[in-house]
Amino acid sequence: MKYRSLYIKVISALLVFGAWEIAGRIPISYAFPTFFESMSALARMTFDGSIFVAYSETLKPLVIGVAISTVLGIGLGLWIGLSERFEWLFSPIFIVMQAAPLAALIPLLVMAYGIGLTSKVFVVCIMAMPVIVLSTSSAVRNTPSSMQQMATSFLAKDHHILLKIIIPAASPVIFSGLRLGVSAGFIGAILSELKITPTGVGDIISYSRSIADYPSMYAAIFSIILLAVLFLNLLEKIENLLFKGNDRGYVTD
Amino acid sequence: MIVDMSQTNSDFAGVQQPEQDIAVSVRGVSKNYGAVEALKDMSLEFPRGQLTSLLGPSGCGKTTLLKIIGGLLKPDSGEIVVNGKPVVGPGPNRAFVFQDFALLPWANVLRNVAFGLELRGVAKSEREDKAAKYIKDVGLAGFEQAYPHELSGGMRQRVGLARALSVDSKVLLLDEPFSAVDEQTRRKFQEDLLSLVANENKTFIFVTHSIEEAVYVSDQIAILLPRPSRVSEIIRPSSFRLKGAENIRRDPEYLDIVDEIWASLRNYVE
Amino acid sequence: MIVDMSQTNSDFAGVQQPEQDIAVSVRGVSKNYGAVEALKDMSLEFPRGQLTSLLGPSGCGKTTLLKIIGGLLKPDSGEIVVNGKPVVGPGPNRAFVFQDFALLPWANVLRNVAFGLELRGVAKSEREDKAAKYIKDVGLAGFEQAYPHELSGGMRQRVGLARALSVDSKVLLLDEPFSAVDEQTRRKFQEDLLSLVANENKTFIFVTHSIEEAVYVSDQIAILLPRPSRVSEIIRPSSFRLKGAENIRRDPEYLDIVDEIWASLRNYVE
Amino acid sequence: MWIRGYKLPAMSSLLVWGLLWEVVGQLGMTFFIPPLSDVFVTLFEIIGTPAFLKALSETAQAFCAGVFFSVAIGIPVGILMGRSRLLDELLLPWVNIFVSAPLTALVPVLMVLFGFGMKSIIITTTLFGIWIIILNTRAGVRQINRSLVEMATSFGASPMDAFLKVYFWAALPEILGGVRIGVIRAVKGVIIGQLLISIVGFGALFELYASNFLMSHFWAVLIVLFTLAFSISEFLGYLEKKVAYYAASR
Amino acid sequence: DTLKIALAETPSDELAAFFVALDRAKANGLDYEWTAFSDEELAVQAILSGQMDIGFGTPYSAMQRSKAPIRIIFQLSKLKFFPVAVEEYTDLSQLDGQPIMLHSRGGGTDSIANVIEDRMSMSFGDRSYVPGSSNRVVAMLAGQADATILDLSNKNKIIAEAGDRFNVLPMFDVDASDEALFANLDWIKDNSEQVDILVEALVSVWQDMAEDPTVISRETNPDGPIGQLPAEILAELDGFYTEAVAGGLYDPNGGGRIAAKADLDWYAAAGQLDGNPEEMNIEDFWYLAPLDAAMK
Ligand SMILES: Nc1ncnc2c1ncn2[C@@H]1O[C@H](COP(=O)(O)OP(=O)(O)OP(=O)(O)O)[C@@H](O)[C@H]1O
Ligand SMILES: Nc1ncnc2c1ncn2[C@@H]1O[C@H](COP(=O)(O)OP(=O)(O)OP(=O)(O)O)[C@@H](O)[C@H]1O
Ligand SMILES: [Mg+2]
Ligand SMILES: [Mg+2]
Repeated sequence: MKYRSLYIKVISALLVFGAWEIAGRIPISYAFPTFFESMSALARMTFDGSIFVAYSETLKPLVIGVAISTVLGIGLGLWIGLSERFEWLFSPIFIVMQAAPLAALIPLLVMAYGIGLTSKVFVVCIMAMPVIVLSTSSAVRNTPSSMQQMATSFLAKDHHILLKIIIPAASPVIFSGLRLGVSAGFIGAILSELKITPTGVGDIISYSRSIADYPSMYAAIFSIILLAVLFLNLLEKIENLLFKGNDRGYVTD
Repeated sequence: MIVDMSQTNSDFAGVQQPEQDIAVSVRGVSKNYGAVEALKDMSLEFPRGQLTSLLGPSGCGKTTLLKIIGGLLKPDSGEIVVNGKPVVGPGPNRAFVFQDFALLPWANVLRNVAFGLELRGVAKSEREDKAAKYIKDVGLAGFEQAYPHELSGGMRQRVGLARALSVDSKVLLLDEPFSAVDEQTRRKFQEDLLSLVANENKTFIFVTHSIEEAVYVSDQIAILLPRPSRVSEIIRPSSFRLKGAENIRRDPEYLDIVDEIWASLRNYVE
Repeated sequence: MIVDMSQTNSDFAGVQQPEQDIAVSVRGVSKNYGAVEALKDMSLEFPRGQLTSLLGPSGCGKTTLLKIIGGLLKPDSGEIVVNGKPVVGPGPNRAFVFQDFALLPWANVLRNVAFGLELRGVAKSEREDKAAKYIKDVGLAGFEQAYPHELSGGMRQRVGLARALSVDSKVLLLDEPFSAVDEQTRRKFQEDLLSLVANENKTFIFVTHSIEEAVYVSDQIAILLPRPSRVSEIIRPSSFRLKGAENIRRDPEYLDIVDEIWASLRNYVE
Repeated sequence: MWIRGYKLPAMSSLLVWGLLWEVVGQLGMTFFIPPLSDVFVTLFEIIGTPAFLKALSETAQAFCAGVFFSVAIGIPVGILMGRSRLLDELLLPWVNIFVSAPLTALVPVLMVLFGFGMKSIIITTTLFGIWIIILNTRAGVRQINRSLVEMATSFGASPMDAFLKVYFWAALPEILGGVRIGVIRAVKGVIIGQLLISIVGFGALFELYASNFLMSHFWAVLIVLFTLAFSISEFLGYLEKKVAYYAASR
Repeated sequence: DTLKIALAETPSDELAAFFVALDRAKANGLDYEWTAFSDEELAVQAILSGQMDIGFGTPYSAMQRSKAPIRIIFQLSKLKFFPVAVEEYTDLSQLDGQPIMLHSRGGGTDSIANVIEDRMSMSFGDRSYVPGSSNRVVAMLAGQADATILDLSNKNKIIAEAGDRFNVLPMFDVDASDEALFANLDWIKDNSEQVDILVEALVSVWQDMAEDPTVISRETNPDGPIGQLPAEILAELDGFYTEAVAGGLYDPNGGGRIAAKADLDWYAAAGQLDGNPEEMNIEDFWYLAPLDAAMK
């Protein structure tokens, strides 16, 4: 059953898209286009190249922000997980960042960083970083102690224990935080384009919405989701590659 | 055959031979876990180039003692001296085989075995060559790429053993290293240990529950009392090796000494 | 003393006594893990009210066989019949002692021991009384409230043993149940097992690496070939128990049979 | 954090940050950040007003319901996904999709399906909280020591027993970590729901205060929210510490 | 049936007059409830999907593109926007070639900018978009931009906050609608009684307000959504309405045909409507019966 998982994916996709098409045809709302209308809008945007232009704009803050959040987030998360002092001082910041309604804070960001790339990168970071930091730090605390002891007995230095024991042991949870962080980063990038300055894909969404071109709006949203899902799958591949033995399969197998 | 017996721990200091070269000495070590007294004022010396077995009831504190010697636990009082220097933590002169194996679940056999070398900064190709050799020695050739969860209990134990042997330390702390392997393999490993003792002057501290094994491989056997643990006797069954593993099972001297240990162990159980 | 020997697996069907009551029978079972062939067309019968030991090299598939009998793994082919019914999954008629203990780290000793009963829906006070009794039997009185990570290796093993005994199943599957306990305790447990066999007509399937232990406690010993595992011989060393544990060590008959097993085990290793 | 043998309460570091805020506010660097003391004065002024109490109850209701659904759905789904290949293959793509869908964009669809009332806000809150709970639970379950599962099965555990007595507990450290983050995210979710769907509750207050530049009002409401997020997070952190004794020895 | 009103923003000073009208309508037997949405598009979608009855906004493109028969019934306010620039600019023509900050592509401010370019035969430089008037105020205050277009209340705020740094540039009058009430035609016909009561109340308030702007603050229900606003905001109600009435923000006649015609011209020029405004039929966008009835 080599292709089983592919079949399952295709079937469930067909079901959902079918439901979408039907819902669009009823229609459940005049603002809800059918699947085919949306896909033809997507095809149109792909062929006239406008979607690529938009993404070249959107991906800039996204990539920068996600890269910063990943590196800084995992680093800070490790530090918070390891040092009680650091946790005491800094975990409130991330809880605040995580809980703060970003939309309400955007004026502050605009004030401080203007309406350019910096603000957008900032939004992406604010969205992506806290989950990464908090997951990493909680995972670090659950590292099996017998393995730490083993490494110590084989003369592991602190950085060895960190890199070779704590990170691999914590990796499943770090990666689940990372997934959420990266997707939050996607959302942040779009949000910043909707709320700070409409450029790129956010512009397509808000413009087609304001001219009631709903198929284009849904097509743009669909393309973001598609991109994010592809990216998350890539992330999962990386996880499986880096920490192969951590994948012990499913209990039902 | 020499059998020294020092009935109590306080006598013990008197019988030690000063001319002997002591690799590890345990001096008045106590250790409590909360209300549980694991070790109480324990003193014991491990001569260099010899194999010392620790025999004692389950839960008496053998693992605790080994971990203290290994520098993984701090004693509540007392000290450990290795090669004349007090122990403050783990060191390259000691390698550990863990009772619960302590393998990295995310690493395959090759990486697990090479892990000790990896931590010492040995280059990848070199450490993998070395690891491959030890994997073969413990009979796991062909399983280099397997992950711990794909191995049987005994195979996991052998991975832990190979890891400790590969770092080539002078003192080896073995916590029930053969408990899950079959007799045949165990016999081979015993021979390997003995040849390491004889040819490379390594010092072994060895926990086992098999009296026969202890008698066969040990230069000295320390018999521990149950919790709180102290040394009750030291026995030196030093000449069986020469007779060969095949023959000793029916050797009356061997059987006598097993009975003797058996008798002194059972004394306090119940 | 009776020693039956059936040289090969194919002969085996012929030697079984039809009048004997068979509790568990393994019929042509094969199991592969990916490319690793663990069991290959294995057939074996376990008479009711007897203790059968499985002896074989580490990694040959003993645990795999036990898990298949326990209904925890599905064989690739063949079937298991318990009390005349084919096994499709775990059942209350079989209890398991796991090689790696499988204790719940978040539960204390009392709850761990009572866990089998808890899953069978026994009321709290009743199951805790029962668990307390078995905890005492395995020598852990006083540790009821301790958590697994506060126990020594041997103590953990005894918790797993107490849990399996407390559910009072007719068939017990014991995977190296005494590997981490001291000789004295092991001897006591062996006596306990034997009295369960004698008085309660329980059927034991017992994995061990100690030939001496197998010879002492077993009604029949199945010697397994290395991977892919089949039964190479069945040995029935049935009369040593009567002689008493104390005396058999020097008994020449005992020594002969140990040597015999040893010889046949070593045949194929290397 | 310990100072001279005294354990400082976890939130005490907020005092440090609060002090920093006060200083920045007093310096008058920007009208956006009024001194913390002003914010507190405003907070006490508005805290008893009917508008505030109404917003509080609307927000609390939506939040509690949203958290309840994220936990009650997220944990079982996460466990099932970590346990069964079929379910994982079926659900993971959709989890990934929902995780990555910009919620702001999903909201119109939600509104179409569920209307503008409480229901849509609760769903938005749930959508914020649930994914990390599912993902963390799944990660926790996949790390479970297989022997524990086999042990429970061998003693005849029913699927429900296995669920409640083994999977849940074995993955509990990860689950709690996930719930903690999920709940904090839900605080944000409920506000965003209130801002995007229909402007009610604290969302309405934020909108009103921000658009009228009533900065100390704005921060006062934000402080109420942060306090909420903190106390929940600290409570869950306390639970996490309770399971720490076995988390590292699984 | 309860009338469900979709507001495009949370109740604030600008909506005080509308709520006064609602109170009067209630006295005449209208049963209503309102929901505030974060922006006009959401309110439009709510009407399109039938979950709300009457919405706020100027949904011309939705009317043209979607299959739903949406009609405007009352003009609430005119497009009164104020170009604001840093003090070195005193006249619109000076902004030729200068960058400007607007709300969104295709939005109201964008169309104003288009029309300004048209009438003054000039062209702005780069247009950057910052949604939300208050965000644009912040960006101006922080020196992120030199020129923008603001609504009345945000213009007042920026001048109050830093009047010395910014100028309000004079601009021509516009009759087109900024906010209007709209609904689905089928629904309007089914509920003409309710619609009539509401429009009548609106007309009466709008006319009273034209005579005396303080009527709003006097008639505001202290327990209603406006009465509950912070005192800081309530204190400015009279000032706001006096200035708004003086500035012609509110048409006492509810817009009607004049406004409809102006809207078509304006939104076609602004790019929200496709086609020639001369050829468009007012009846496709407005439903005038209730207003006509109220004006009698
Ligand atoms: N982390 C711990 N916390 C509390 N008590 C502990 C801890 N580790 C060990 N103990 C207790 O210390 C005693 C000695 O344990 P230790 O593991 O040293 O025994 P051992 O001699 O190695 O036993 P075994 O032969 O069964 O492995 C036991 O009674 C055990 O309960
Ligand atoms: N989950 C698994 N995945 C892949 N291979 C496995 C798995 N479990 C066991 N094996 C392989 O099956 C073979 C038999 O394993 P098993 O655990 O049954 O051995 P055993 O006889 O119990 O050995 P031991 O005496 O060492 O416990 C081993 O070679 C092992 O590598
Ligand atoms: Mg031990
Ligand atoms: Mg096994």
